[in-house]
Amino acid sequence: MVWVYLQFGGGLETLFDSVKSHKVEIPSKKKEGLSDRTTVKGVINYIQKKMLKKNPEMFLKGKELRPGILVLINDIDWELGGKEECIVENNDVVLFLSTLHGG
Amino acid sequence: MVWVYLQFGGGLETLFDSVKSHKVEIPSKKKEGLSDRTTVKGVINYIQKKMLKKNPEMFLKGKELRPGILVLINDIDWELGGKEECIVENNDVVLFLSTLHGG
Amino acid sequence: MEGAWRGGGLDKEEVERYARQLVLPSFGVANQRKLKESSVLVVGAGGLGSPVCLYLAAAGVGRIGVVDHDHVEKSNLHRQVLHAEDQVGTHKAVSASISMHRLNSTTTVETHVDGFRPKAALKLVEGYDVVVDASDNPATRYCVNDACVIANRPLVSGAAIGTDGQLSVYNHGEGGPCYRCVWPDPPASGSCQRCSDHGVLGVLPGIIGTLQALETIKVITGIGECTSGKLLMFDGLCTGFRTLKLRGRQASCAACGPEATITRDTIAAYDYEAKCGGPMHDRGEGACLKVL
Amino acid sequence: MEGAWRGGGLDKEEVERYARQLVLPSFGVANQRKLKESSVLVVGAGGLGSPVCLYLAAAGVGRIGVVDHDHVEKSNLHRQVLHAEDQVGTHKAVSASISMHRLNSTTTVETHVDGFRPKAALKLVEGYDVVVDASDNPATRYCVNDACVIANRPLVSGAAIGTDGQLSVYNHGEGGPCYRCVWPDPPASGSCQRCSDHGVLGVLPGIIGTLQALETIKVITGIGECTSGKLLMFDGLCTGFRTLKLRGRQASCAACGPEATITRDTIAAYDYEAKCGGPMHDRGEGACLKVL
Ligand SMILES: [Zn+2]
Ligand SMILES: [Zn+2]
Repeated sequence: MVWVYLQFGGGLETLFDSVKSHKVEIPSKKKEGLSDRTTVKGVINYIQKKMLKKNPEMFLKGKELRPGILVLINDIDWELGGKEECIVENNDVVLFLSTLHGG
Repeated sequence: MVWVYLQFGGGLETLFDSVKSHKVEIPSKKKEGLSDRTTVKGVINYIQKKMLKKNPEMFLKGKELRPGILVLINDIDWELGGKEECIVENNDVVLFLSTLHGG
Repeated sequence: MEGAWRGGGLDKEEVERYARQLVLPSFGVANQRKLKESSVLVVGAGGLGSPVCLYLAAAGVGRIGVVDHDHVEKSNLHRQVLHAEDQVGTHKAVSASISMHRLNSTTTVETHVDGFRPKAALKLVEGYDVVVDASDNPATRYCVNDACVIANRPLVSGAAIGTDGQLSVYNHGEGGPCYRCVWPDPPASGSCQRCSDHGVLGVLPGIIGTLQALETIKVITGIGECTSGKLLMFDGLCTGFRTLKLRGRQASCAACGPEATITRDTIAAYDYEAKCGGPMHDRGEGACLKVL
Repeated sequence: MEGAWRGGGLDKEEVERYARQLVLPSFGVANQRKLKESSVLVVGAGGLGSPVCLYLAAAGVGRIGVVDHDHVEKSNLHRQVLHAEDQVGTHKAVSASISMHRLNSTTTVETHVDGFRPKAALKLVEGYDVVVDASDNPATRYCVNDACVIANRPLVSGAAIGTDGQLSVYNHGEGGPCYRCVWPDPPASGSCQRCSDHGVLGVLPGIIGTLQALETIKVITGIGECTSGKLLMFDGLCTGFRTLKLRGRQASCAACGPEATITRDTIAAYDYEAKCGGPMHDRGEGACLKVL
């Protein structure tokens, strides 16, 4: 199991009872000699199955993350670390962010 | 030896060539079973001996820190952790801060 | 019942003016009404006071008091956007009142033109619910703090100089420290008063002042979590903010401790200028000109 | 030599007005002069545009262009402190120009009253050194970005809604991404346009707008390090700022990539409203009123 902080911003929090930060335990497969870990793909899968109650089309496109949502692992853009395959370990912070446009 | 980040703010940086953050190596005594460490007292002593070139009276009163300067270890007020006796370990951030009054 | 209109204590014009705040789930009618029924004292109508006055009047605070003792100078205008060229020479509190009235005529503005002085401090502070320290010198900062502690008023404090800023809410909430708890000792007189230290990038007090307005709104309404027991530090050169965790209320504090020496009886005669780092006004701007 | 006065290219009146910035070691005469010789286009004279216009004019930017298409409404005044009650009904760009002129008559203000449209976008942007996105809808944000990329202008982008804010400098510096690199896909049309999402605490755009003014000054002068390749995220409820590290310029980007489809030739005809999340104006305020 991996304990991670899931955070939602830029309006996405409205899909999760307007709570911006969630501490959750995500199942993972233990591998010999490695600490418990999952990937962003695993995180998205977990959100789909356990957390997303209404308007899933605002977060997902099929089984994938809806285009236009930025993902940051420990405040770093997932593009810099392998996108869906980014490793997520205990205490990591995964932030899903939408762009704001109000002014 | 302990590697720490020494930071100065609120105008105190002017005493250190206007550089706000310094990474320095401070001598420490190795104790059995404990990681390398020093105290804020040791840090102030190091600053006095190695870094403070001019206007020491703006930073020190005798051998002690001048009253009115706030010390934060990893962004937490030293009053919450034992003042001069606060433990400082590798990679800790020690911030010396003066109050600003401009408006 | 009169007033039982669906505007919830707001009249039709107020509903129109504040519509965008009323539709905000985390704000709404109840909080708008709290703003309307509240009063704020802003100490200093300068760089910090400018955005504080503008945004609090705009937001719908019912009554705003402005304290200053100075007149608008041209050298103020690079950062004191509350004033304007045609207000140069006008008393700053009066100028502030004119500008706030143009923006929101439903806010009552009271001007206090003699500056913030120990003799009148307590009475002034007791006339308002929340106090904003937008002053520019340590002596005033200590005096404002002590009056707030004695009168039991929350103090929204901001400061900006050069490209740096600081923000904190003092004397507020369960065990929150006062300014003197955190800074018991004033800066050495004269040590920080050099002219070169007095420069300020004009937009810096704008950033800190808007944050002070936000904290004031949060203190009044109770929404969110305000910066009490914490200090927000801003480095404008890298646009970096950092939140520091401060000590709680100190038993040894001369203002808020059990054996406080600065009290309702002693504050009027307390010599802030001698004990808290210099004069209660910042005449730096004229001096700076001479150096150039 | 003419102009070899000790003011370093500034006249006596400018030295007086900007004294506090001139004495600042990290700023000084050379940077004040850069501001004077620079020009900035502000897209939107609303909640974000208000502090941007005020602080850039105050700071001494030589020429400021303001784009808007709307008139001042009373429901704007809770956050758009650039305007005033007696300016309700006036075109926003004109109102902005009046207010900036009152604050600093030495700044040249140019008004663009037809809003930001794809047809005129490129020419508009090419007339200025730096562009500030202070608009209120995704279609305009993409159009402003694309024009900045084509014209090679840095873009200081801010946004605020509810109690949240975002800030970044796009299309600037070595490998810094453009808006489209980071947000290649516009929000699903209609999905974020609900009225309840459109509320905003008035001071929020004040905070983000003052930060945009700071970033603009840093882009113009080169002092410090601006928020390029990074996104500053603000949560007003806890007064918390967080700096996120963004990707660099993307080869796949439709605006700045080697195979860009949005170019000097295609931008005028690009259908931003259809492809980038709805109309190029935010008529939410009227709609909000109806919901109450
Ligand atoms: Zn105290
Ligand atoms: Zn791009």
